[in-house]
Amino acid sequence: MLLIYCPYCEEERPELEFRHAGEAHIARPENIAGISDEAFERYFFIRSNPKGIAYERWRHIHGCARFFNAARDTVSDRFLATYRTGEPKPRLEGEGQ
Amino acid sequence: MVEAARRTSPLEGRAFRGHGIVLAPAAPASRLSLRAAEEALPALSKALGLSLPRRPKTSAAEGGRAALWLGPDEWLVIDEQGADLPALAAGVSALHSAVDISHRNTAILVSGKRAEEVLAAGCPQDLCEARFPVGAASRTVFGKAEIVLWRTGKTVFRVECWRSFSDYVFSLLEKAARETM
Amino acid sequence: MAGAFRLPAAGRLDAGRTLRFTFDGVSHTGLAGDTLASALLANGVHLVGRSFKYHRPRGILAAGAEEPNALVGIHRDAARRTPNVRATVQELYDGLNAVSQNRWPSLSFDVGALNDLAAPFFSAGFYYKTFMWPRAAWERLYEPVIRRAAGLGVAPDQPDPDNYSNRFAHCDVLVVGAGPAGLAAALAAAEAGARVILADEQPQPGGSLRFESGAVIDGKPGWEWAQETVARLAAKDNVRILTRTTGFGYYAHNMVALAERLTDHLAAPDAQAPRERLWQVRAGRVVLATGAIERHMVFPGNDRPGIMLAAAGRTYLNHYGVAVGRRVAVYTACDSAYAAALDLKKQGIAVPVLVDARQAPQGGLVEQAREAGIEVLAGHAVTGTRGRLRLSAIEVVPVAGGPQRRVEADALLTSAGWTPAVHLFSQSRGKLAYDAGTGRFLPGTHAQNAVCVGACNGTTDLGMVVEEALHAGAEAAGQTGAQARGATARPEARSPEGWSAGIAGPAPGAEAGKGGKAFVDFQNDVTAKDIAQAVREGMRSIEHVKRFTTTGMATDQGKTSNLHALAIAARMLDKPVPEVGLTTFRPPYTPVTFGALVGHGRGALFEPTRRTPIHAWAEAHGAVFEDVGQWKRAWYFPKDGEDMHAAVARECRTVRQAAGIFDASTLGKIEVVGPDAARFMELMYTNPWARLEVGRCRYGIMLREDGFIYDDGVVGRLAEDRFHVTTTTGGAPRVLHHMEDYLQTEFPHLKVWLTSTTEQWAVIAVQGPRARDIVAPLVEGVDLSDAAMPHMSVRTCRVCGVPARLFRISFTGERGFEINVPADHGLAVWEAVWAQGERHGAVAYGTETMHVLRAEKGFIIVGQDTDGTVTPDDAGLAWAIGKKKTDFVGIRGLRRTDLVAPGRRQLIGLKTLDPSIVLEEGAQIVADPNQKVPMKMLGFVTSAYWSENCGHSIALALVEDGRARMGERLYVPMPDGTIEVEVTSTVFFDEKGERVHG
Amino acid sequence: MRKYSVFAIAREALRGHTGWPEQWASPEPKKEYDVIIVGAGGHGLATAYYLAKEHGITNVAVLEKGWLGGGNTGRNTTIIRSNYLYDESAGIYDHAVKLWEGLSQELNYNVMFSQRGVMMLAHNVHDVQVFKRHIHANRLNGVDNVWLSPQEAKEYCPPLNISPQARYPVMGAALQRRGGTARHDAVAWGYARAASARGVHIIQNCAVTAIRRGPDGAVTGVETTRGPIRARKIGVVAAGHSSVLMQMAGVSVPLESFPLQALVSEPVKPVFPCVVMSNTVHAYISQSDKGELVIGAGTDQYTSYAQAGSLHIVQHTLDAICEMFPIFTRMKMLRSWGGTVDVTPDRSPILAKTPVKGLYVNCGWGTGGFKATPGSGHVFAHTIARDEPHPINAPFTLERFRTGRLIDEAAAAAVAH
Repeated sequence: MLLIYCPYCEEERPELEFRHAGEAHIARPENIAGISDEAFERYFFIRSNPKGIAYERWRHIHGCARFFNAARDTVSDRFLATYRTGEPKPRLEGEGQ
Repeated sequence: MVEAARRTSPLEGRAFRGHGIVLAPAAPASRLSLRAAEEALPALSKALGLSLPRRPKTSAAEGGRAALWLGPDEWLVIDEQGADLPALAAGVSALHSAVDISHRNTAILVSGKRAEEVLAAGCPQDLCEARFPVGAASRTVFGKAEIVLWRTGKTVFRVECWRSFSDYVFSLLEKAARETM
Repeated sequence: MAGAFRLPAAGRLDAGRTLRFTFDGVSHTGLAGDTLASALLANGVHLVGRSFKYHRPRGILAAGAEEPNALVGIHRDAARRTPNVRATVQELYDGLNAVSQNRWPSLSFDVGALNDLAAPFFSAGFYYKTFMWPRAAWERLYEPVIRRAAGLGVAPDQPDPDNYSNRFAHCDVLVVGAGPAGLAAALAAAEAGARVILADEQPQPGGSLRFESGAVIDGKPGWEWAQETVARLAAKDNVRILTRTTGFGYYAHNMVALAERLTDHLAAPDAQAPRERLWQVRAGRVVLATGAIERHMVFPGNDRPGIMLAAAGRTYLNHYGVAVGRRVAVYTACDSAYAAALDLKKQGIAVPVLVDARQAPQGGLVEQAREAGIEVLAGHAVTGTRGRLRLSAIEVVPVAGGPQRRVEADALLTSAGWTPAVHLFSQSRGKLAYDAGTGRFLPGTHAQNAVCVGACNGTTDLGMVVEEALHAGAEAAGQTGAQARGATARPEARSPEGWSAGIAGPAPGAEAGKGGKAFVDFQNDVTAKDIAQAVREGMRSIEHVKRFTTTGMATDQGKTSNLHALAIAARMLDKPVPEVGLTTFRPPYTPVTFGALVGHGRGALFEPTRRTPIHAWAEAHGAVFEDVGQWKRAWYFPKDGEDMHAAVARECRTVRQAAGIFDASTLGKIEVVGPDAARFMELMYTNPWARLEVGRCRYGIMLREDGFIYDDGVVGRLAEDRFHVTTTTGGAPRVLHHMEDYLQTEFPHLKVWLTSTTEQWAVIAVQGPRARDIVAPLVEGVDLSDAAMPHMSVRTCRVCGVPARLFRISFTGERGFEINVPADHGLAVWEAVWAQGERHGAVAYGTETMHVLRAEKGFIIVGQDTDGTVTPDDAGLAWAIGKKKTDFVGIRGLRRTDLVAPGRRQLIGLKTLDPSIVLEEGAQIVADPNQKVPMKMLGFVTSAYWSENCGHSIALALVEDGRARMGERLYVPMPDGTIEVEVTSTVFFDEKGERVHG
Repeated sequence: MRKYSVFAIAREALRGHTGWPEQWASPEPKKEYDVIIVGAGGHGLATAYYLAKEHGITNVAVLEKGWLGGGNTGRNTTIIRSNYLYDESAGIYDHAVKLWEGLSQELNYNVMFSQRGVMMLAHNVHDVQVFKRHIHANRLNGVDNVWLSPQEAKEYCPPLNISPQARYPVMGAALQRRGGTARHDAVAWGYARAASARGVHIIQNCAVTAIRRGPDGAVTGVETTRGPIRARKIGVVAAGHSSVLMQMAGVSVPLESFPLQALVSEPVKPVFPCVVMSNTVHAYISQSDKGELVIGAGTDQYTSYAQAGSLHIVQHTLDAICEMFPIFTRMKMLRSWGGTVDVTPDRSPILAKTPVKGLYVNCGWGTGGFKATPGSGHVFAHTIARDEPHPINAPFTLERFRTGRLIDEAAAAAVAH
């Protein structure tokens, strides 16, 4: 069970209060009705699934109920940062390794 | 004209008293799910007669009324006297959402020197006084149910949950309470 | 005297507190504080089990959790039978009843031991190479025989009546292991003011001080210091001491799982008391003080009962006061076994010989042994043992070669050295480092906030152990910013013993003896030769060796054997040990009872059972319930003697003839509030919402972004800025989550909030021609006429004197109302409605009737008539898509190539040509019933019922190009014959839809 | 390849089993092969075997970053069945079952395929509808799957609790008698031995670090931790690591990798005769030849390559096991472990050519790849050898996510395994 820092509750809480919500920073296209099949596939299906630092969404569903973003190393499961929805990706040390 | 329908609480008749622990259903109360942005807080605080808390995991209480911070734009307002909370909020023109949830939730009072330990049977948060002091309030989980936990005294907690989960929550509390540590 | 081998002057148990127990039906006497193993040994019983493969007689090897051999069944009563209990861990209680396992007919005469004679055939992995001919014989003959021979104990055959428990716990410093290192660390951390949890698997903390007779800490004998320290810690309010508690799993983010055993040591446990408790501890810093595990010597015949680990023999002596034999030989490759020999000698037990594999052992203990008159044979090997069910003699030869000597002995203590117990460290994903000098894997790089101290860290000198632990405890507390409380103890410690040195793999000079099999893994009967064979067959990774030979995979998980196996493989491959690899350690450290992991989650607490406010009434009126998600819903209300079919037929008939009352409280409800509420609804549902008038309702369809139907429900507009949304019963939580997801991350600019009101309202549906008559007397302040309150409208009012939301809606096609009242009033309002209903001939109906009535009208149930691959158009609901809308969730997904291609399955109705036949839901539909298998299937039946109101069966189905097939004849091939059907409209009753308007 | 038989064992017994040859060779990698298979799990080894046997392509290297069979092949709960809903799925899984039925003889290696039956429990009306849909579709597809009443289910599996008082009472079950289990390691070893005997090079401790492409975009080989190796055809069969490898060739795939856990109990005498799965309470269980109860847990909610999961996932599974089989509460968990499973949006695999010439991918098996091993290897070998899919794997394309022609077993059935 992970321990996750909720950027809204401003403290670490047990994973049981959270729900993972997939890859982060995939914005729904503005003109979604007009995009190509390929663009829709990229938006809805293709995932980077990195072995290393993943940017992902969580929801503190049994806490403050907010969605937020996290950067986590998928090899160690260590969180490098969590930040509020709408904020840009944080600059992380060691990224790209 | 018919007579007003009677109330039946989901935990009617349930109670447990054990070594260092008492479990009891709380009396019916009125409750509001209040959602609002920062700008509306002064007006809403005024209307409700208490200062809506802005810090995570805190609450504000005034008389028999309390507001529990649940999220950055969400409060659970509880009035033990059964005041018409939606009516109070309706007078506020600042942008907000007030939804009556008096009957959605029910509450269990967990008290006694073992309260913290009994709650730890299902709640994964750190409930020691340093981390969860008197007045602290948080939505969290208890076993396989969601609850709102509010510490109203050194050894007193109020557990709010949706009514259909109350049987489970009470039963799990009772199971834990029956164990001597 | 509790047992002939109990020594009056030795041990710490109270000779006055005797307990009776039985083993295989034979009664014995032990003492309070005994384990089953120590009590058996006190009575001279060494033979306690049979091995897995060869059924060889086996004795007790260890004195703790690492025991591979001495597994027994403990039978408390018929329902409390626990297989595979380690006798070395099971505490004795009065009346304990233990039985041996894996033998027939008896432990001393086991037919399975014939396997031992056929052992040359049963080499490692032999089963992969045979049992293949004839093909059918594997399942019919070979596999059943193998299965019967395998397995150890017998699983219980009755449900377990015991309780289990769970606690979450948090601390600044968790100390795992309460030997000298753990106690010192806990003491330092506690005195520095940290919140400390100290866990130890033994009933009494002390660890190695149980046997280490020469240890002195703080000027006191080690054991005495340990007990004083425990008392000192227990008196502090910032310390929790958990004994009989094994730290078995180290998980991510410093969560450590502990299993506490609460009643297995009691003769008559309290019925309420949990048998075991799981602790899920989240620690700031973890101090691992898990000690080390002694390895046995690998030499021919090393498995005879009477041969055990040196420290085990010493524990039985010094702690339990039991002599493991009258003439006890010792075979070692390290110093610590000398201390065992000395302790035995001091108690007057003959030590005929001490065989040391090393050529020239030196040091204080070696000298002391010689001075004590023990014959030390350095540079010698034990090459064989004698005795059938118990050791009688050993054969000793010089490593360099020379004459064999036979030494009579009824017990042999062996020690090949100590393996640091790095299991939890490794589980924490820490990296192990191989210390070639001492041949040990030691904690290397930490991956979590933890520190290792004492023997598990490779520290072997007691003085250094305590010093290192004190430092680690204080530092751990310091990390958490704790404030010091009370005096700080700095005890000094010393012990004459060293735990360093040792060997891995077969003992020198003992490799090729003819004295029998040299076991590496006792329980799984893996010998040194098996490991060598695996390597010869190409198994180069230790993982392959393990899996091929099964070494290290028995219930002890190779605690005493893994390093031996690794060393043998490394030698064969001529590679350094770390290059062959070390198996990653996975939880649990020792086996954990399922019950402990389940905790409270059994029976009624397995999962919440959700009941509506009206449940009690339904129960009292004979309802049969069905599970829908976590809810119990009234399924149908049989009257005396009615079966389901009759009850449902009656309910269906009555609703359309008079009226029916239905508990719809479980429907999901979400209040959507805010100035942008309508804009939000436009995005979440396919339908248009902006122009829906206040007081009116609309049926809404929600899609996933991929264009498939996700949920549906009726939505009422209560005000310009307020919608009352309903969802399916099962869909309520995920719909709210889905809405919040879009609101918070894609449309955060919208001023709208969502609140679940599912449980705020009890919902009573009144449906049928008499619905208005039933409802009217209870409603205040609303004109219920069709003109004033037409179908698909909603009013806020009072019903039975309480605030209500009254919907004029229908899922039956009849005139219908749904009364929403605050849930605590639900039961009383239901009773009032029921009283009115009875006057008008109404019935209470359940979900089955609801399903039939809606199917008669062709209304879909999401999840039954749709399955996650159905678009609105497939379901015949294209009309519900706002044609002018430029955006809603799913708008693009809907337009993908395959979703608009011809040949999609569309929802249609089916009538069976024989009207009395009801199709089976899930039955497949074909155009040609005579084609060969595999058949081309056109679709399948999604819903099928007997329609009492139509007088024939009805069905809905998803069929390829279904809407173009109206009137077509299709076929439903069933195992017992083909059913002919005709494709029809989905509406079977009141096709013009007039009844709903009254 | 020296034949295994009872006579061979008897002969070896006389000389202390010192004469067994290596089961597979461990050669140094050559500079070039006709085909490189990345990943020496069951699927990869089977692919290499069938390339050699069915297509005569023996100049093949199987590259493995660790030890062969050490990924999901050696970490799964060994369930084999083919009672899938869609024609496409039934096609590939039943193709596999048919190969399983003769596999021990084919490979001359006892993979202990045991058709003990796989029983899937229905706990509510919805389950009943879904399972019956499967049963009828399977029957018309020629795949065995029958409906059992609760009593029949109990007869088939005596430890099952069919009390109507259970939290989720058993309303019936779907039974595939041809389903069962096999010995996972033996599958990897058997294929490795048979492939090696036909000249395939199995190269362990050899991680692929890059996929090289020529000026025309086609693959030209790989970089590895043991040097560069050339090949015109590369098949990626890397399960949880497929995303990482495909990225090396610049191909994005619709995959996410999740931790999946499993556990075994201590061994006991035979008590559990078949395989039982329940999706409603989420658990699956069988008993191994050794006597251990083999129990599959769910995936963690987050993506991870850590091959480790959370305790609460195991707890939920055991909750369900003890609810269905209350006699097992006193049993003990002996070992638990994690794997990394690659999951596609429709929970069906991708077995296909890719947009890159010479690059083929076999991935996305999620939690259920073991059962498909022989069938998957067989048709993937065909795809690589002929540069076109076998009719059985033709539907399992990468393009289906663009067109929407999904094979959505999860959506259609809420059945994952």
